[in-house]
Amino acid sequence: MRDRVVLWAAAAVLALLVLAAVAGLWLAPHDPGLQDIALGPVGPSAAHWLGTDDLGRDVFSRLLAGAATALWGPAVVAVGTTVLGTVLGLVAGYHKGWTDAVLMRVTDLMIALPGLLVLIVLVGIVGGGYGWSVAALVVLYAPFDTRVIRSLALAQRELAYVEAARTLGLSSRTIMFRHILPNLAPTVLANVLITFVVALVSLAGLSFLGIGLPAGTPDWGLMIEENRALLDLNPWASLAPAALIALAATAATLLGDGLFERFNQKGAGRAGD
Amino acid sequence: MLAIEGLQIRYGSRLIVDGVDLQVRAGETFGLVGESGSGKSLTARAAVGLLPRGISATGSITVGGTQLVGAREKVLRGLRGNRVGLLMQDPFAMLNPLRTAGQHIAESLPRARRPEAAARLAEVGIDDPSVLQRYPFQLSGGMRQRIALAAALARDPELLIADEPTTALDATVQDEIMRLLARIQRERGMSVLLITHDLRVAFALCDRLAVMYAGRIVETGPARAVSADPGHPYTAGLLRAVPSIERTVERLAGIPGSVPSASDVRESCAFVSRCEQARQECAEARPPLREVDADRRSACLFPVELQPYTTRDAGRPRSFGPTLLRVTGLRKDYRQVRAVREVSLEVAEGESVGVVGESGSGKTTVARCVLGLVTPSGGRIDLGTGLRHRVVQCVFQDPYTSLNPARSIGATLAEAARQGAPDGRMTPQELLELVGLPPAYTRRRPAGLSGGERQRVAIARALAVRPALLVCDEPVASLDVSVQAHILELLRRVNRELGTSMLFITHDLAVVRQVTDRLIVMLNGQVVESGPTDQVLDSPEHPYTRRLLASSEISVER
Amino acid sequence: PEPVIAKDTLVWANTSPVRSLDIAHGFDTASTLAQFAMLDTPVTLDKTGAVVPSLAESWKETKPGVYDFRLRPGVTFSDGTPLTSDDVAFSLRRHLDPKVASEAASYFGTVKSVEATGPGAVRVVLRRPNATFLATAAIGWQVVPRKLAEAHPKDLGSPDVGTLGTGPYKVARYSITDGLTLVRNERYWGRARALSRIEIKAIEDPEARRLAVASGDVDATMDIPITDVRKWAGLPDVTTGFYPSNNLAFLSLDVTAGPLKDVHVRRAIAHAVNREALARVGTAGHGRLSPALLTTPQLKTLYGDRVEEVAGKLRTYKHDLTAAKAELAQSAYPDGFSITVPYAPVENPLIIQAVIADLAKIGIKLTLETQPEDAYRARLMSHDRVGIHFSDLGYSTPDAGEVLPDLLSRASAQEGGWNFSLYASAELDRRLDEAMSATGPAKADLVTEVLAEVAEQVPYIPLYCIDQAYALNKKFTADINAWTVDIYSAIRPAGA
Amino acid sequence: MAVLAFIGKRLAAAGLLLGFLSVLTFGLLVAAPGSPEHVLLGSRPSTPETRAAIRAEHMLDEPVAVRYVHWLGKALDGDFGTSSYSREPVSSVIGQRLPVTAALAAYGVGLTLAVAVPAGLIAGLRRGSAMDQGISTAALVATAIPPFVLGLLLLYGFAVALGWFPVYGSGGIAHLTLPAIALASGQAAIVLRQTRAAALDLAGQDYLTFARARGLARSRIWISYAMRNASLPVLTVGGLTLATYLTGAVFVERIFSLPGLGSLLIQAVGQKDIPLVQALVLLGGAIVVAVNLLVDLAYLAVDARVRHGVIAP
Ligand SMILES: Nc1ncnc2c1ncn2[C@@H]1O[C@H](COP(=O)(O)OP(=O)(O)OP(=O)(O)O)[C@@H](O)[C@H]1O
Ligand SMILES: Nc1ncnc2c1ncn2[C@@H]1O[C@H](COP(=O)(O)OP(=O)(O)OP(=O)(O)O)[C@@H](O)[C@H]1O
Ligand SMILES: [Mg+2]
Ligand SMILES: [Mg+2]
Repeated sequence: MRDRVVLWAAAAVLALLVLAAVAGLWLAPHDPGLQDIALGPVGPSAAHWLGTDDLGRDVFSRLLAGAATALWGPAVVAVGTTVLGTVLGLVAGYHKGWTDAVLMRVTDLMIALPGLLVLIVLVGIVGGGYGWSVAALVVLYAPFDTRVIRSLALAQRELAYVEAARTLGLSSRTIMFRHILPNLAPTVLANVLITFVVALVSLAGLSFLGIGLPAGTPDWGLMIEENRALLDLNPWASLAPAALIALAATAATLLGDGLFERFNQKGAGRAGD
Repeated sequence: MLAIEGLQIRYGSRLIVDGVDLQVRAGETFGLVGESGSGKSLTARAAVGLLPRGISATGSITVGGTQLVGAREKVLRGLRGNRVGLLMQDPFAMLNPLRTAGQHIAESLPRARRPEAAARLAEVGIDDPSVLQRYPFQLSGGMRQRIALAAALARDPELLIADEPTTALDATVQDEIMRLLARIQRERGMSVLLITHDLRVAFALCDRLAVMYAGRIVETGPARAVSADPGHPYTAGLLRAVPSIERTVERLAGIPGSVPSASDVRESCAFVSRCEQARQECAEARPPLREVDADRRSACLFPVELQPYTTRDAGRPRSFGPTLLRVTGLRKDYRQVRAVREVSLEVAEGESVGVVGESGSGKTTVARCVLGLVTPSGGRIDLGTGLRHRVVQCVFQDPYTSLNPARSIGATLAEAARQGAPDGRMTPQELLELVGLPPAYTRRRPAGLSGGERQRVAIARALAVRPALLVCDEPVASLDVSVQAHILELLRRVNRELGTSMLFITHDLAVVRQVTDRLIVMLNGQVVESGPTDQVLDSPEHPYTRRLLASSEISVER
Repeated sequence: PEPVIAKDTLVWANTSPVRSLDIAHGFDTASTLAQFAMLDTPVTLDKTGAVVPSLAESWKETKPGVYDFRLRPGVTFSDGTPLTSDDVAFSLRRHLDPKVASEAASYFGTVKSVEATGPGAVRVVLRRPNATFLATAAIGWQVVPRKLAEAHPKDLGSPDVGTLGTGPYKVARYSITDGLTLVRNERYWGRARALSRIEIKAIEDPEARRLAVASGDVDATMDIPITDVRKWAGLPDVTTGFYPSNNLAFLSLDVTAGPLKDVHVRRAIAHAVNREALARVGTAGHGRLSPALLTTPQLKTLYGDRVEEVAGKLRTYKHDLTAAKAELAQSAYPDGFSITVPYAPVENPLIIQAVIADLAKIGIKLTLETQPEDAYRARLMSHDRVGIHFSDLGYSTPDAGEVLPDLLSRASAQEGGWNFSLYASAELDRRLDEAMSATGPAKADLVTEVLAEVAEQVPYIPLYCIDQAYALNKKFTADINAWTVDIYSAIRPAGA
Repeated sequence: MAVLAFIGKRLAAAGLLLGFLSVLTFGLLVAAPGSPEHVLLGSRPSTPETRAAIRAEHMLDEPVAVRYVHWLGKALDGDFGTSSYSREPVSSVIGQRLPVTAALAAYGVGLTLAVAVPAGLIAGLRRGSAMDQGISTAALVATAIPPFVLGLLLLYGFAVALGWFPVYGSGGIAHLTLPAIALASGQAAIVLRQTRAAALDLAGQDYLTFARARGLARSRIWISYAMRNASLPVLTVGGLTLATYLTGAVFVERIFSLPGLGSLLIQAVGQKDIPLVQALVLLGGAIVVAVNLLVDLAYLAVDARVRHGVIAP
């Protein structure tokens, strides 16, 4: 019962954030880019609910506008990673043998490679851009998903229903994607949300390190960093985005855990034990 | 020794066990039998105070006078191992994979008596002390069960609760363990609560027994008396469903319907919906467990109208078509393991061939080779013409994993039908009807089906491509007698009426007698004996076959 | 247990570590700060920015572009070896050696030869007269023993080799990671300094640096982000001081490509940019608008108190959107245009954001292409589509000759130069040369002409000069200004 | 013997992996725009001669393959070259910072193991209890707070406001405590979740019930059963965690001004300090490989099934 409430609450929080991401620009009371240098950084007031930053921009409006970058990047990373990791994991786990060995060595290599280095260098090569950071994260995170899915696929592969499907003469692709994959749904779903959380936190970190979005973009991670100096005049300017990151991450984790549990129960093999 | 009164076990608001009363006297072996899911295991776990999290018990359970229900963990810990021991169903899961046999026994012994471990091992019939250094994975199922038994008995409990201690083992080993249990019980004068769903075992081993159904006891009494003259229609039904090893019966009769949940039948006879002699009163109030005889009680309001067995022998010789499957000199090695050394066999059109043999003798491997799931290391397999999957299909042992839990029954069957030849394709509804399930089941998922129902779906799936040959790998091993009877009857019908040939793998000779025409006995990856089923079973030639037959007749001297 | 820290020990924090004790391989703020405490130069700057003797007792420009230095006698290095004129000459000459790959080489581009002409005498011959030479020598001509420098052309000044100087301090311990510790050089030829020991640390994060100073773990720093000044000023037990420093914040407009080729566009931009607002954001009240393309101290050195007067004569661009639009209307882009420029957060990121907002008002859409710092630097230094760029450059000498050729010559429009506007011509080069070799009022007039041309053509929009801030624990006092070369020597325990 | 063969095989694979890694890194660095001369010259104007000299010094005009082979030849001799930024031998640059990172990582791993494993076990074995919910919530929050935010909070809370810990600097355990917490919290949360999952799995195992049914002492059940059996999945995750501490510590190092390898790597990449980056990447790769090998050896030690090749690690 309480689990249900938590689940719904988490879903509601995420839904609100998604709404902000989609309609943030319409909802924002001010233009998030509008500067009022004469006003400068001030604390919360009726005109500016969460105050303003150094350039006199409305923090609340920027938070709303930032929801888009804060959520779409991680969402793309989460979905991309999961798709890539799941496909590779399924292929490696189902086919075993050489395919598996090669894929696993590649994932080893990816895991040993310092991710930050790849990011920095990649952003350097392609001349920057948030999209590329996002793409790089997909490639960097996928090996972890690949491993998880592979081990699950290895286990599923031994189950009788897979053998039954094979005796029915179904193609490997059908068995992998139509039979095994649906049974990994709870894990895949949980992976999506966990990766979302990790990506959310690390993309914010990238902004903090100055890789990623250009200055002035209303982005939560960037806002934390840019407005850190304002902790005395308007702490909300950096605390609010930090809190939102934590909130979004918490909600996504809770949702992931909750859905995982529910799916797992529903799909539980044995009715009894 | 153990007294249970008014025991109720709940999972949240769901009632699982409702009003169990039983007494195990000092030095006796008491049997608790009943269909799967009737609450036997939970009752056993309640008796050592180890119910799974979230499950709670009310009522009274006393062991040697100490109340267990609501007792503090400290009291329970003092009791467990010392006064009451528990032996569980699955020897493969009961031992810690990271600890050696010796460690298991030693850690159970009081500190001062650790060196005794070897002696304890000898007591359970293992004389080789080097076994102490082995890890569970290095031991066979029977050995593991013995180690577990030694560990459970380490502190000399007065009562041993054995929860289906042999279901996971094959016939010969099962027999050995049962004998061992009986011997130790006799030597130590220990009480034993033996939980089983195998009526033959219960009758052979127990002094008294209780039959459980839907969370309650429906009958109790001395084993002999109950077997000879069941006092409850449910017991009678179970007895009738037990396949005979001696002869082939005309019809295998399971009890129709399935077990209701305990919460649904609180105010009526639990068996009323499946009982052939049910009357108005049965559904109106809960019949009390009434005394019917000295030391015998039954929860049926009426005397049992015993129906006689069908005695007519149905094992008449049949005629078959040309050879459909020919396996010659089959060999399969898994690295060093020689799973199949040399197997040749033939199955004719319309014929049903049984394969028996001890665990690990390579039966499954042969089947998998025939199905094309593994590539043989040598020999040849000739299997008619056309796509292999349209010629041969399979029914697996475990109904719980053989259906894809993520797909509905309808989708599973439709997909299978699409794999068959395009002409004369059957719809999922027709397939369900073929195996005796309501068409509405197409929308369900496997989780919503009982084990027997799942096995029917698995059979329907295999039949969907209309194969000439059906390979059945222990299709009833994990099912209750009653459900087993239903499935065997279904398979027999498939064989006789649809003319589908069958390769039937099992270790249960009684089952083999009912459904096969010819029998092949395997040992260590080789065929040691083969011939018409009746002939092999009635006059076995190979010593192994004889041993197999002997251990199927459970006869423990008491 | 905390070690008892002597009253005359100073703990100093920089943003980045001291990279090298040799200016040839460590020409950055943190490194030079440490170098000046250990290494003497033949000449140095006084409080007014005038060049005064140091290791050289005197010097004379015997012919235009030929300097004869007379060295102070009896000076020894901190290990006791006497200083020779050969050491002094070599210390400058090595910057000209491509094998050394000195980072200070561009300071001495006009030096033709350096010779020890006798004991205590050194002659420098320039290719052409250069009034800036002495000022740059005060910074870059750090004297080290020839033997040591020759033995280590590449790694002099690294932690393994260290350095040897005649200055007031010497190295006690040096590691890039753990920092640098200096102790008083007992053999120093001048007046002994007040601090006996200086510990120099690197604390990259500004907030961590502030907290370290607040907690007393660190006594002083000069790396205070201007946006944080307010918070620093509030620290108890810490003096936060400011002085006009030798730097210049400006926008450069690439006059060779795209819409910016059009002088009307550039003027429109000059009108559109709200310099007062930028100065407010950029200096937080500690600095001033810059009237021309020179640093405040350089203007002062050049014009004395005529700065206002000269500035008044230059063409000015008031913040006026109507004027801006009018200018734009005269160009080929009356409705504005879009431009993408490279960006990395190396300068105050707020400025460019404010500029973007200002330009948007007249229809110019400026987009930043964020890049990692090294990629950004590479693009900047190769003048690859730099477009509109904000820079804030620090200079070392009081001479206008340090800035103008840097920003306006053809040479610095080449790769590696700082002429981001690419506004350059042979004619301008000639005028710059003329101005740089002139002295006195003539020089001032020639520079004014160049500044007027810049104001007219707008390759650059000078913005502001920010004050240098420093924070010093009240246990210490300091007397520093823009021309204090050796900061550590200017700090003393309070009350001493 | 089999163990030795196993180790040998793994080491050979590790060598191959490191080789790949070095080629990859070298390629990436060379491909990236920008070049050391710009970095070294920083905000100074330069002459073409200076730039040419710097390019020659770092062999920048040679073909990439030549440079790589040159580097490789020396590296195989144990000479990783000189940092192009600080002109110190790479080994000594790393040597100075390694202790900080090692101490931080050790402290972090220690904290993780000391806190996350017992907490995860308790949460898992007492699923659904108030204790479980408390622990799970804490883990949730710990994953959701970006490490740099947590670092700042800790810094303000415990170092500035309460003054319990020093604000900056490296040295004793006191200096490392807050950074270790900031570093470990996210990872600890992951390990905790993993442990909890392992414990949940464990709680349903027959052998645990059987052990309790035999009346074994509580301590034995916790140590020989719960801890030991949950340790393997936890080890795997723990190993990966440890490996990420090398570069993952960059935020924490920055906020607490610790001179560790993470910030060194970032700087080195920014400075295009190829020899230093190469050495750091290889060190990172070697640590990952070593940790994985250790984890696998731990599997061998703990689980006899792995030792006998019955199940794969
Ligand atoms: N941990 C549990 N959580 C919830 N329900 C449970 C749990 N264990 C058992 N049950 C339910 O309790 C009922 C009785 O289970 P129990 O294991 O006692 O049956 P059983 O008679 O031992 O059956 P079997 O012969 O299959 O072992 C079943 O319906 C089962 O679904
Ligand atoms: N995939 C495999 N890898 C390695 N060994 C295997 C594999 N499958 C089976 N074996 C081994 O081959 C032998 C024969 O196994 P198989 O499963 O065919 O026996 P079975 O007669 O079906 O036994 P059971 O009655 O227990 O099902 C066994 O010793 C088993 O351990
Ligand atoms: Mg049971
Ligand atoms: Mg088998």
